[in-house]
Amino acid sequence: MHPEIALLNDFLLVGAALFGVGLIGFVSRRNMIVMFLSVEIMLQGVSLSLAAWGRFHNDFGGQALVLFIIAVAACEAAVALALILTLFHRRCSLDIAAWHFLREANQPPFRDAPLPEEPSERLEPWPHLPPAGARPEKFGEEDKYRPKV
Amino acid sequence: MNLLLLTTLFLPLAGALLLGGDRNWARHGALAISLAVLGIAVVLVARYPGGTAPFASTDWPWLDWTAAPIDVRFSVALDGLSLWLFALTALLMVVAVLVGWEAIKDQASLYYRLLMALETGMLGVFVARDIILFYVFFEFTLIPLFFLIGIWGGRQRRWAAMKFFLFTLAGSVLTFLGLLAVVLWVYYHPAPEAASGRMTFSIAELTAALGARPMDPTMQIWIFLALFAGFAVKAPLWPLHTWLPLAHVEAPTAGSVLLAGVLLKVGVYGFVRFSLPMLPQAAAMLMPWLLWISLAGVIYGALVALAQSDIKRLIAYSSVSHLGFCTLGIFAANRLSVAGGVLQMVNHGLATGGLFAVVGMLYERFHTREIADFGGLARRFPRLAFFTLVLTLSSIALPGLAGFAGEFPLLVGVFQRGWAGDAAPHALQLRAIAVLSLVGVVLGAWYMLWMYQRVFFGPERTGDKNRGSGIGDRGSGYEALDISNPKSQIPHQQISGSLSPNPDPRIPNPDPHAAGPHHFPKGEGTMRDLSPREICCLTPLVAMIFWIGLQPGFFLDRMRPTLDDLIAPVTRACETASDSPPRPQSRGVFSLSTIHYPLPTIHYPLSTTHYPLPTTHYPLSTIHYPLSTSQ
Amino acid sequence: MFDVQTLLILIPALPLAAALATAALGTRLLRDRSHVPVVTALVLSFAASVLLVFQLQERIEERATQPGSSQSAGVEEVVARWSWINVPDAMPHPVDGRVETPGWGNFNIEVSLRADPLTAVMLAMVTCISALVAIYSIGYMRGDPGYWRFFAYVGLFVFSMTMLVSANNFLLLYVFWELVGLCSYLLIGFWYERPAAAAAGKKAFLVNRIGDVGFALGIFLIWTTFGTLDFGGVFQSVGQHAGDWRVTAICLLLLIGACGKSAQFPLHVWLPDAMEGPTPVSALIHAATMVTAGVYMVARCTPLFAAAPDAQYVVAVVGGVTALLGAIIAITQTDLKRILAYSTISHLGYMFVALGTGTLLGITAGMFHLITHAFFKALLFLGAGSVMHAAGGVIDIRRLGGLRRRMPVTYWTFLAGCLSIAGVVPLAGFWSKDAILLSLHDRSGLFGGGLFEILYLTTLLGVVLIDFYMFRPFFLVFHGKEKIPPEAGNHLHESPGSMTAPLVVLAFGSVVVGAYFEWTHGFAHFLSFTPSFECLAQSGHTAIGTADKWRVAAIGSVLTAVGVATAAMLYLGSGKAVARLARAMNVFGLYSLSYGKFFFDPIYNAFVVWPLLSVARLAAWFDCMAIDSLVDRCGRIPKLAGAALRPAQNGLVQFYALAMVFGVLVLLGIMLM
Amino acid sequence: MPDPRHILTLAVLLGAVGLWLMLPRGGARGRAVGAVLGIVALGLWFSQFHGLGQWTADGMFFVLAAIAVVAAVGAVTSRNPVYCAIWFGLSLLGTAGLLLLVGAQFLAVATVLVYAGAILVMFLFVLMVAQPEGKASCDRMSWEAGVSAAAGIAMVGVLSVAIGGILSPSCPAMPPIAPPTQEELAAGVLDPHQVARLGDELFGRRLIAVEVAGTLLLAALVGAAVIVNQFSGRRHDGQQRTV
Repeated sequence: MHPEIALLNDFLLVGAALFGVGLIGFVSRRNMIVMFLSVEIMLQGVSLSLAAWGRFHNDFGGQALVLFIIAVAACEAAVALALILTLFHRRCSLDIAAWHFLREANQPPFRDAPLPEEPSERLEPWPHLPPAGARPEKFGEEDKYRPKV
Repeated sequence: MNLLLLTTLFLPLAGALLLGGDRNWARHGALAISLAVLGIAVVLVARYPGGTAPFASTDWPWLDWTAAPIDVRFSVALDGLSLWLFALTALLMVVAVLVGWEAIKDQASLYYRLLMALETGMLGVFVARDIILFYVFFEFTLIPLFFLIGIWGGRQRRWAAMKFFLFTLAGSVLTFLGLLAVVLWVYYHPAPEAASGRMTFSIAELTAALGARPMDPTMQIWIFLALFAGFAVKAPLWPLHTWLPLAHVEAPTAGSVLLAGVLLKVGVYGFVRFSLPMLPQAAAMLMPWLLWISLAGVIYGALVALAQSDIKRLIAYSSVSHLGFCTLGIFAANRLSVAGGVLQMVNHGLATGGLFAVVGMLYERFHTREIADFGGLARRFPRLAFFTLVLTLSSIALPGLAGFAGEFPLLVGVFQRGWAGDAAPHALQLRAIAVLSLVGVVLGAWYMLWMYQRVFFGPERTGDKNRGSGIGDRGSGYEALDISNPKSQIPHQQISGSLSPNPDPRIPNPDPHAAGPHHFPKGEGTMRDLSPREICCLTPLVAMIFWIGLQPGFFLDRMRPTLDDLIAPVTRACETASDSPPRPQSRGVFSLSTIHYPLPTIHYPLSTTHYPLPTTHYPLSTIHYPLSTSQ
Repeated sequence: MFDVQTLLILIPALPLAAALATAALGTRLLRDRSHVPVVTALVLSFAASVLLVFQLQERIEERATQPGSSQSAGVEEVVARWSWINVPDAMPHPVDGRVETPGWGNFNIEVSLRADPLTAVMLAMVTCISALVAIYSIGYMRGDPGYWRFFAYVGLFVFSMTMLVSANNFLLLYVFWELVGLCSYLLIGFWYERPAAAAAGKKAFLVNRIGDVGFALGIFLIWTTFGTLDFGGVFQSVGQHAGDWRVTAICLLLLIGACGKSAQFPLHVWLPDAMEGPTPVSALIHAATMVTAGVYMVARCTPLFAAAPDAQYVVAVVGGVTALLGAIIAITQTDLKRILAYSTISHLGYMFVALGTGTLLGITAGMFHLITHAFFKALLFLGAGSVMHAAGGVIDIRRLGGLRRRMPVTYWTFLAGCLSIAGVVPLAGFWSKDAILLSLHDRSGLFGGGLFEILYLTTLLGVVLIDFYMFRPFFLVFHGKEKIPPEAGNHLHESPGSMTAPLVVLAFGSVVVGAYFEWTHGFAHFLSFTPSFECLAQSGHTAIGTADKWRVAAIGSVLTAVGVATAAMLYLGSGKAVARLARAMNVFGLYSLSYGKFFFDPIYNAFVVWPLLSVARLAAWFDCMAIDSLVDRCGRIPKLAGAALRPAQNGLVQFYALAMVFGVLVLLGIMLM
Repeated sequence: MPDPRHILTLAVLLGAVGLWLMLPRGGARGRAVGAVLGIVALGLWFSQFHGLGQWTADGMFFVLAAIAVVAAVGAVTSRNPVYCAIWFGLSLLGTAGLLLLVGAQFLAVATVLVYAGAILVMFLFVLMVAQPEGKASCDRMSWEAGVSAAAGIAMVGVLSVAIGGILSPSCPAMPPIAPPTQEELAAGVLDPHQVARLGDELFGRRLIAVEVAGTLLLAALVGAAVIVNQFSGRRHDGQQRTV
């Protein structure tokens, strides 16, 4: 087995793995941002394969294409995240299933499986930043930072 | 001469494009154009030399790109078969324009432009000598009529227009396939001597080629069935006729006059022009079936007409019956019956066109079409009664009028086909058909006279809706047959379906007092007898009816040469069929064995035609994996 | 100037011209004088037809004086006007070796007329009766709003009847056959406001049309058998088709047509209803002219019937049955015009029986009876009309009585008619009835005489019944105590002159005509020269002995006397005897059967009209529910297909992604196979 | 030595189950077991790799590959979106390392710089902005975990079979392309001045593509600005709207 071909083989496999994992993430996760993140992972897988092929064919084309992938990923990230923000503001939730009403009239609505009750800690209010230019009130006892993000 | 023919085609088209402005200008323009076309038609008829050569023909290359072998030509001409239908169309056009003179008020200019477009389509269909041109005009007639019915129609106009359009279109698509199959077959099996490289679409050449080298019977049967689908829908043969009553009842008066007068003839014309000469063996083999269907149309149409309570629907079903007679004559395919069939088409156009005009006039006065609402009109409307009497008598084939001049030779021809000497392969069925066809004549007389009696005779109806008028004989206590059409009574929402017929609630009902109890006001202005306009609307029809009734020879002599050419192949096919030993008549009259079933030996007709396209094969399997070397 | 051809054209042309003139000018110009053109036309055409008879008579004498020409050569003249339809060799030549008539297969119909003794006799009768009826209806129809329309229709009718009688080919015969039916439809339904009249008109037309269907089928079969529709061509080539089943079929079909028109047994139901029309119409059309068209047609086609003996039997039987049926029903009817209608049906039955004998004697007897019947039946109808006219439209014999003194002319003329129809010796009825009885008696002697023996006896029974049912109304209406219906008002008086004059003329005719023809032997001799009767002349048979003649005449007169006596005894006396007789007859239901007119109308209604209407309603339902809904369901197929694919859009983004992944996997799988 | 295909399929199946267990399934336990299975699958899967010859290169490669894949799995399966982002960052580093291994130096740096630095940070910003009150239900559940896991891993399996099949010498369809020799590589992609060569390449033959990429970025910038401003007028109403 020629080392170059072995190298190509291994890199392609890793690329494929990344692509598969990204795919799983996109299809299964419900949070829009995480879904988008998994798309980015898939892109990484592809760029890895491209680099490997570029080397195999001894051609800079592969690398150039990876650069373009990065450019496209950047644009996409910008626009997609803006969209996700609007969707979030429209529904106040990042859950993709919130948009299931865009379905055919006679289809049954999407029902989530009942979640086991998370031990709900006390909700602390977020620190409230007064508008710029105004003297902050005296910090009260309850304005502590949230312990956990 | 050919210039005159072209003007008849393009003058109405110009009218359709230019007629605008207010109602008055539009209708007078339309009348002028239709009168001009009628004048030219009369000149053409007078100058027609007889014989089989096409008269006043024009032949321009139309769609013939140098590369493709297609040779579609704009070729129009008159011949024996289309001469009288052409003249009938011109005449009925004038009647149609006059009939809607007062009735059409909203969007009148659009109405008359659609009428003009319809006229071009109708005239074109009969004079087209090229398959594509025929099909273009065949479809072109649908569109204006769709709008005419859809906009100015009655209560269920949208559904009626939709159904009419889709029904006819579905049929005509199959017809187009059949015609194309014929063209392709002739292109790929050129007769030995006429091997012109171009794919000819002209009807004459195709008929000649098929005459020289006929198709094999199984293919003929398939193509015949394809053509049959379209033409059977247009000329309402029995099972495919359900669009007709609805379209007629809902169409405005002019629409139903033209629909009944001309458009029903296009189907039968198609049979005579395409099916019989080009596919003689198929016509000979399928003859008993075709005759049974036509006969079913005759008797079924008459029976259903007997049970109608709406005049227009009754006349619509009578058209089904009369067209059944025409096709009966055409499919019996001998000299007398075809001549009778074609003449009967013209007579039906005159008689039923006139009857629809009369119903329109009644509707203008009383805003109702229910027979039970009328009674004793003869006293106050003597002229209307006279005209209707002549039209009714012509449609029930009273001798001395046109109906008889067409029907009698037709029935003699059908009888002769069954009982004449040559033992046709399925003689028993043909003989039964010949005898049963006369039942249609009796039933025809029954429902027409019964309608005439209930509308024009009897005590003058005071508008009350009593439905107890006696049946047949004096007060036999038999409750009147007031089965009004169950469909129109069922609230439309129940009939769910893609063609759901619920009338558009937004559009107010055009004639508000149609539904309410009809008041038959005494002596009021509109209750006058026929106005001069209406008289000169009906007089040409009645005059033609008397002329054809007294002098049919004049019409038949001009038709005969062309008709002889058209049906010669079929008569030959019948003789050869009867020479071959008649198949053993297995059990029952309707033995299917008489037509050897084409299915098992079917080799798909198109497979024998290898397409002119370059053969690119795209088998997926041998694609090289994309990782192949890419420069 | 008056040669046969111009006369032949003149006779139908005059009434047509008059009818058209009346129709055109009736409403405005002529109004109450619109009878003038028609009456003058009819009188002129009557004169023309009398001239025609004399012309033919001269031609016969010329023929007789020329030695050598066979006596049987008939006299005929054919005038061809214009070709209606000409389709050369429309039919392939016969395959199974049947002989071909000359000019086989060209469907060449010309409007051509023929003049021969049979036509001349019919023309004379038709025009004479119609002229008298026209004159009569001037008085009868005075003041009717449709006055001009009545005379226009009568003119049209006489035109069609004269053309029918002189048509030279079967198709033309059929054309005017239906036109005559149309005129009867229009005239029966003349007072169209009355629903009964309109319904009767329609019923008459439809029953006639059913008969015409048989007639049309007969013509088609003639066409396919003989290859031509021209009388001459057909009758010449009948000889070669003697034994052929087709000729018998043709004859039976023609008989159906004749039954339809002449109201014979199966299709007679329309004639009594036709009495709804005005009485002159009943007199002209439903007594004398139109109903005899069937008899004329059978007489015209004698060569065909001669070639099919069993068809002749059927004709005779149908005639006999109808005669008996008509007579039995007429006995118990209460409406004078209905009695006369059933009497007409009965007498037509006698004519058919006479024609059925198939001998020259029988046929000439039939035609002779046709002529005499035309006279006295028209007379009786017009008499009834004048009674009706005077009594304000009442025609029910139970409400009239003792009008003898008030209406003397009508009384005496009606008496003359009754005597003539009963067949009292010197009057016309006797001679023609006697001729029929003689022909039947003679025919029963020949081959297959058994049937005719029975028919001879039934005819004798018929004779008795005729006298009874004619004198019953006569005595009730004119004799006994005076009963004036309220509708007549107080002034029941004799009809005006224009109505009584034709009565007198007809009375004179029905008295003299019979005797004149009988003694001069003119009628039978004149008729025998009709070309179509030649085939009968050859089958010459021994002349009838004078002894038989006297015996038959004696039997006839005795029975007549018996009939008249019973009628007088019963009806001149009190009504008790009549009631007892009626009860006696009703024991085995004969009375109700006869009074209910053998229940033909309800039977036809139940077995023909109602089933057809219900089939029609079923067809209408089937058309809407089955075929129409089938089409709508086809319209719904795209909708159903669409519904099948909708579930794919369930709103979950990840479902769509998964679908894409699955697609890619499938593609990869295929590529790697 | 069992047939490589069986190992591969076993690895794929174990990977699928592992991932299924690790995906957030509404509080279902088994994350640890999933992790273990994942590691075993990864090991089996790595056994299919053909080594690069020297053990140092192999070692480097396997470490980096492991980092990339495990981090990717971590990014996909972790509950808290912020942790996902951080795992993703780690995966990017792993990928950058692998790119370096292949010899694409500029790419490695570009990935770290642009991808990890810019895009990942933007993700974090968005996460911070679009943070629903309290524990969002969407993070604790996943949609059809089983099916998606199976589909994804099936995709990996099919791809690896394809790669294995094609690159193995036995594959007939593969045209015998001579892999580049070291000299060619040194003259080509692995040229010491490869970054300059890459620059020539980019602004030489692929100039148009670069310009287009530039405008694309501008368009994305403008687009994002417009989309975001669309709703800036409405104040964030703050109630918690349920699904």
